[in-house]
Amino acid sequence: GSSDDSSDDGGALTMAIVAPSASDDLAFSQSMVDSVNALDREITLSITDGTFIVEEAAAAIRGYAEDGIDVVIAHGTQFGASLAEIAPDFPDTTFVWGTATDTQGLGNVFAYSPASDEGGYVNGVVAAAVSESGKIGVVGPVEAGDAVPYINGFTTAAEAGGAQVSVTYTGSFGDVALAAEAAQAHLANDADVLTGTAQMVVGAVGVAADAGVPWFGTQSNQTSLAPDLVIASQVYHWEVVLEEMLDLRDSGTKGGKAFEINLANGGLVIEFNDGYDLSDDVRASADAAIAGIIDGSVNTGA
Amino acid sequence: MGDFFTTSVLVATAASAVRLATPYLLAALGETIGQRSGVLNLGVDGVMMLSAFFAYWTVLETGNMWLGVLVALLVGLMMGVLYGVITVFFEATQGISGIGIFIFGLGFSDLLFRQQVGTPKPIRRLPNIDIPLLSDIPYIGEPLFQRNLMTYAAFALVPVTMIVLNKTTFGLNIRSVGENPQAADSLGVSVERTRFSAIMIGNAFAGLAGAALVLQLGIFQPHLTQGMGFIAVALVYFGAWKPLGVMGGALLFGLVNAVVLQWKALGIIPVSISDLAGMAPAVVTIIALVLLARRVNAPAALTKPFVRS
Amino acid sequence: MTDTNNNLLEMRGVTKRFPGVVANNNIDLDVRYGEVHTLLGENGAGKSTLVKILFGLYQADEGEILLRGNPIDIDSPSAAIDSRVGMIHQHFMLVPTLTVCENVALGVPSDRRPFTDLENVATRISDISNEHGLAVDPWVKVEHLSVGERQRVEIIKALYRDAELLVLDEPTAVLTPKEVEDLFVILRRMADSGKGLIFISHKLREVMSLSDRITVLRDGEVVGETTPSETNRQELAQMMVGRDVRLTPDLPESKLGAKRLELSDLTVIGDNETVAVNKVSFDIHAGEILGIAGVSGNGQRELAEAIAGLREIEPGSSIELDNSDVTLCSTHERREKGLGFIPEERIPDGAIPDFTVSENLVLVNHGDENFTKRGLFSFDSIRSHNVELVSDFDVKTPSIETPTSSLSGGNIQKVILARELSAKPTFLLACQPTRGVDIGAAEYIHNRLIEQRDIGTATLLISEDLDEVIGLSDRIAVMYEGEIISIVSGEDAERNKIGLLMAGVTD
Amino acid sequence: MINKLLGGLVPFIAALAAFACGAIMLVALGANPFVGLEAIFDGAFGSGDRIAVTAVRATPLILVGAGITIAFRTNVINIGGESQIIAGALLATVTALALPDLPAVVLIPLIIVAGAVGGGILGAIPGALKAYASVNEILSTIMLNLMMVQFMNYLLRGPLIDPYELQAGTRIPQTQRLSDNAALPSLAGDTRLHLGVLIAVLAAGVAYVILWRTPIGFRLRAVGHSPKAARAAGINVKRNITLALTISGSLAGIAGAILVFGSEGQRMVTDGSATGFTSSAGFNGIVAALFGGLHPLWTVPSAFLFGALLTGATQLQRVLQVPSSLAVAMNGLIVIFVISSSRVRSWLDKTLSDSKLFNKQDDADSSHEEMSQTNG
Ligand SMILES: Nc1ncnc2c1ncn2[C@@H]1O[C@H](COP(=O)(O)OP(=O)(O)OP(=O)(O)O)[C@@H](O)[C@H]1O
Ligand SMILES: Nc1ncnc2c1ncn2[C@@H]1O[C@H](COP(=O)(O)OP(=O)(O)OP(=O)(O)O)[C@@H](O)[C@H]1O
Ligand SMILES: [Mg+2]
Ligand SMILES: [Mg+2]
Repeated sequence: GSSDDSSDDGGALTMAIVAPSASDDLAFSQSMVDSVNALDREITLSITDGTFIVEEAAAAIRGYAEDGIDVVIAHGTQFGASLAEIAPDFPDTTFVWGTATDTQGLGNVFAYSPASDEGGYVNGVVAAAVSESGKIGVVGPVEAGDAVPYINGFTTAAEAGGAQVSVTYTGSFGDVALAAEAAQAHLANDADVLTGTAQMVVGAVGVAADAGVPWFGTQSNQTSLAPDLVIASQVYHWEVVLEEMLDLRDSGTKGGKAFEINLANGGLVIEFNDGYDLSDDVRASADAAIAGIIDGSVNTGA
Repeated sequence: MGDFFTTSVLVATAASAVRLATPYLLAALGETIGQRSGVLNLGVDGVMMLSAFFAYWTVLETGNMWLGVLVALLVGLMMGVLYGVITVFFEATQGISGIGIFIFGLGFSDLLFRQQVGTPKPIRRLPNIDIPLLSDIPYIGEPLFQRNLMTYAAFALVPVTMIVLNKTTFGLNIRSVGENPQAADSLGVSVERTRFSAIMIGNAFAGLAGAALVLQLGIFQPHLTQGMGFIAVALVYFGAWKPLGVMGGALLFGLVNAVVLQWKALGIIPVSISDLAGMAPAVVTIIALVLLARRVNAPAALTKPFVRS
Repeated sequence: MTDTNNNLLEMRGVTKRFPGVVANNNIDLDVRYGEVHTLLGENGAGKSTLVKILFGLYQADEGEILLRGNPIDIDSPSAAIDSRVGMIHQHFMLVPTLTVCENVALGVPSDRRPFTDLENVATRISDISNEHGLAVDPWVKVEHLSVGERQRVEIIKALYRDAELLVLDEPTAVLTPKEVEDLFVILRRMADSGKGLIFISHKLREVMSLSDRITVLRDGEVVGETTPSETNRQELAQMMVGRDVRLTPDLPESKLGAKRLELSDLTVIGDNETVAVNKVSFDIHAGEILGIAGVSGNGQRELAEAIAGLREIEPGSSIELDNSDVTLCSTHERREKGLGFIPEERIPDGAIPDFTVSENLVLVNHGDENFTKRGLFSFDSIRSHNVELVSDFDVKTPSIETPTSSLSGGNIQKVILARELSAKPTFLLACQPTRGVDIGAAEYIHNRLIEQRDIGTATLLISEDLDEVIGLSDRIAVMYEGEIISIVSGEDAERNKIGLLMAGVTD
Repeated sequence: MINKLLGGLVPFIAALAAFACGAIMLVALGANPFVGLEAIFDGAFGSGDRIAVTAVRATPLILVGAGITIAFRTNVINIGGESQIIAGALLATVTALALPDLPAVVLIPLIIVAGAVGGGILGAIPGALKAYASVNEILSTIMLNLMMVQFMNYLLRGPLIDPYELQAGTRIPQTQRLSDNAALPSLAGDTRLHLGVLIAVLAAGVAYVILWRTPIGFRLRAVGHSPKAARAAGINVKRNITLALTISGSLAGIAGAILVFGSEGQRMVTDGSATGFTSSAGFNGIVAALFGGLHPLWTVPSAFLFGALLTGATQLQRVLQVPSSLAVAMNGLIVIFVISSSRVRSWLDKTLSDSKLFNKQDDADSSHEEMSQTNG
């Protein structure tokens, strides 16, 4: 596709995503691409992915704005500082930035964030219930972004369920080998349920699959990585809040508002894997947790 | 700390060390052969990435792991031809052409992955194969003799490399062109042919390293190696250009990595200093080298293109 | 014997050009079975070029080569080896980290392919050793061998390949007199067994004693052919250089001045952790040349390095320059205190081949005030200084910006000499100052050293050329196993007596 | 004359060949290669702003490259650019955090010096290890690269993290916004062209002067060509080896400072990977230096070329939706082709002059011999 025809009058809305990892990473970046594609509008989309270097992302964001793209999604918390410099230069462009809980006071920036602790909590409830050894391993990338609330929510629920949770941050979003080995380390410590977040967990899922240990996913539906062993994935449906932003934009508001996706507004969905035979009462406790979170009776601890 | 010194955890850590060491060992052994012939190849990381991708893709398409290994080997050989032409026939500066190969491998493997695969799909991982009797030995049986075939191959290649280097005429030629190509040339040893073959073998090993890595992981991602190839080059220096030394270096590096991960999992290393702990493998490697204080000399002709004069 | 059929080798009308020089111009050379044929000529006369063509390292531009009467095309060293031509190069072609066996086996197909067959090789080496008197342990690494032993390995390599024509390019340049003697016995025996030898050397004494025939080259052309019985050293020297040459310098009466160098109890540990220099004490005064005679390997190298500050010395030793203790000083500081140093090896110690002549001329004193202005080089003053030096010291070079590597050995030596003497040293440490240098240049260097002595420099001359030591020294110290076992005055020195002392015979 | 011309063209032909390969890849990806190459060119030079961005991208390459020329000329291989960049950036960042209120005229020189010191330390360590403990510098610099990334991650996630990140719970590994007094001022109006670019070019000039016009550089080069001869001449070889890596590291360290204080966000930020902060400038700088023939001044245009490729690649992805890894692959190909071309050039020189096509006729015979020798 091409985004050259970025004229405002008539035609499709032009949107662009600048994302740190590959757009089909089964994780963070893919969640946004899938969401934009799920929008119920005619959209011309352009993607610049793999821009884990912040300065490179900044150049891409600026480039899209210069090209006259209507909505530029800066899909990475770390792009915020650059966005603060760029957004004021392009008042007619709407920038969408996340994950972030505020817009840095910028009038043409919408912010979005996932309440990833909610899905973490639900996953944790199920994890504690299926664990026999009572030990659960978590493989995290670096202690940042939505990984932290996810892991916190997960830990809260799992520990409430009587399990012992051990968290390893490998120190890298990209090091698949290290993530795999971190999962092995958990297994060596008798963990019999694993979860993890960020794109490097694909390595850890493989280890879980080989060991026959259940896995919980987040960000995207990771069932395809281990069709027999992924119990559930917390999936981000950004389209819920993107739709709202675009409506606001249509009505003349270019930004200035922060959105959250959560279980209540349908932006977060726990997708259970039909291929995994989860007992009905465990499934029921998960549904109870979801309901509790939605009505506010459950505290995820994040 | 007590949790760490239990048999099962120690054994698991040792097993993890051996697993982590496997790709390093393969790549570093190959680099050793190349360097002994006087050719520095800084492009190992690039070759590993390309071969890892092709191995992955082959397995993804055919489901045949050994075909994947074969393809990785061929990719390694092809990169060897490329590198050989550049450094031996075009007499290009080795340091930079190696970096060229690295950058090419980095970009091209990423590009191919995006085009041909995109979303990471898991492939079968190498199964562990127990060696009868040996695998039942307490403590060392599991880490050493319940491993996958690529690991066995890597460690088996250590004595093979030693024999080739030290006991065969080909090895004699390799060592002589690495030390004094003029002398070898004056005796009718073809410096070009010897170096070219050494490069081919070295790159083939790097190809196997890529295959071992990806088949142990069962998944591919852009920049899968995360600089492993460079560490492999460093391990050649650490091992003083000797296969056994290189093996020691790879195991040490793997072990420190494994211990750190294990300690993180056990909470011995708190999350707040998890990054500092990540420095450990490199620190230990340097300290070990300073303490050993070996004054070993590199092959005298290393990095020097041969020009008959 | 003049029958062409007796010629093992004939080179006819061989011409080889390099950019800017004709290294060989229409050269004819023949070598008979069973003779030692010497090539003689100044540095750069084209000797090495000619034999490299024979060994396939260069290709002649014109001319032809006949071996055993048949024209032959030698396009690579392996072709030469196949034609049973062997070569001992000016610089050893050995792999130091390999054993003797491995060095010999290199490039020869093994019977146990793909494995090497070193036991067999060792047996054959022993056979060759016995037959030709070339004692060497096949299992030791070459890096642990002395220079003489390495030479033997080179000869064994050639014999192992069944060489019938053996080329030796300056084989004696790095040998001790004793080693030269041994080598000549071996070479003679080889010639007597019917092989043909081409021998290159600058040392006329050796040439006279070994050769059957002598061909003299000058500027790439043959200027004459003779035999030792028809000529003498003086005449040979003249043929080579084209003018009269003084073979032994005139040494005028010395005027002794103040003490410049004093060594007390100097003890130095060598590379192999043994005592290389043992409690050596002597002093040298201004206007004096002290020569060290000794078979190489008796501590001369370590002595020189210790004095130059390149090697640590043991506690209790001391070195004084001009009455100030320099024991703890770096080389740089010693040089600032008046040390001049001509290292034993031109390359790699004395000069940097990749540097220009100009850069090598200021290698030591590039930081001098008159060469820099506010921290930056002032190239004008450097250039004028160097132009002067090049003309003073008669360095043959196209320009001072020429890379030093393209100069002949003798001229590189002159560059080093010019550099070291221009700093006006009060004490000069001269190691092997004329090694590998032709007799014309050697004469020049000797005169320079004497000139320096006469203006008050104290000189320590370390040389393996006994003629040089005897001819130049006011006093001669004989070094044996790390100790100075005798110091005799230059006038009393007798070649034979010093030869005995060098062998450790003191009575 | 014609030989010279042809010879000089060879690197360009090599670069063109690499671009041709890039075009083939574009076709394979189903994109129009001409549009693609145009996008690269447009992205790199399309407007004043873009040229400025290209120059900014080239800046760390110039600095690292200039340092590489010094190290390589001393015959030490510095693969530690990455760690030196990081160290320089960290020390400069800490300086700006500690003294935010100093006026720009004081603070900017100070952060540059801090960068130089930080990088210098990371150069001095492998230098001293090589000189005094015989630890090979390839090994130590590679290991230091690994270590510094982790150390940076530790600092940016712990002691140096923006307090706001902790408060908000987002925990991006980044510092707070650094003092505006330390921001590198723009050189040309609104463009990104900032003082750092000028500093880099000046630094390349200084490297040139050091190497070729001063006794310091003379000694470094002497040590590089022949440590033995240098030692005998009284030059302290160990100290000079350490010095070479220190200078080289300092220049990389300055690049680190410039990466922080010339950035859009005016803060130090990473993603936790090795290249997240440096953009691999520690490696690409080596390429730029060698591409420039290890001459500090030629490093400048050479770095600019690679900078252009990097900026152009971003545009390529935007316009054609082709992964930017294509540009990375092309980058590698350019290095490979150009590095191989010097041999081709000398071969060309030789065959052309031997064949005397442009000289006298009567020597034609001998030329055939020579040609076949060169080939064989
Ligand atoms: N490879 C080369 N390239 C250019 N010129 C060369 C080359 N080899 C030799 N020459 C030149 O050819 C001439 C003859 O050199 P050659 O080495 O044959 O002299 P030589 O007689 O062996 O001198 P010496 O006694 O110093 O060893 C010299 O002028 C030398 O500079
Ligand atoms: N060959 C030289 N020519 C001119 N100046 C030099 C030379 N070598 C060193 N210098 C200068 O002299 C100073 C001291 O140099 P150098 O380190 O070589 O000697 P040193 O200090 O005595 O050594 P050491 O510390 O080993 O005792 C240096 O700052 C350098 O600038
Ligand atoms: Mg010669
Ligand atoms: Mg001192």
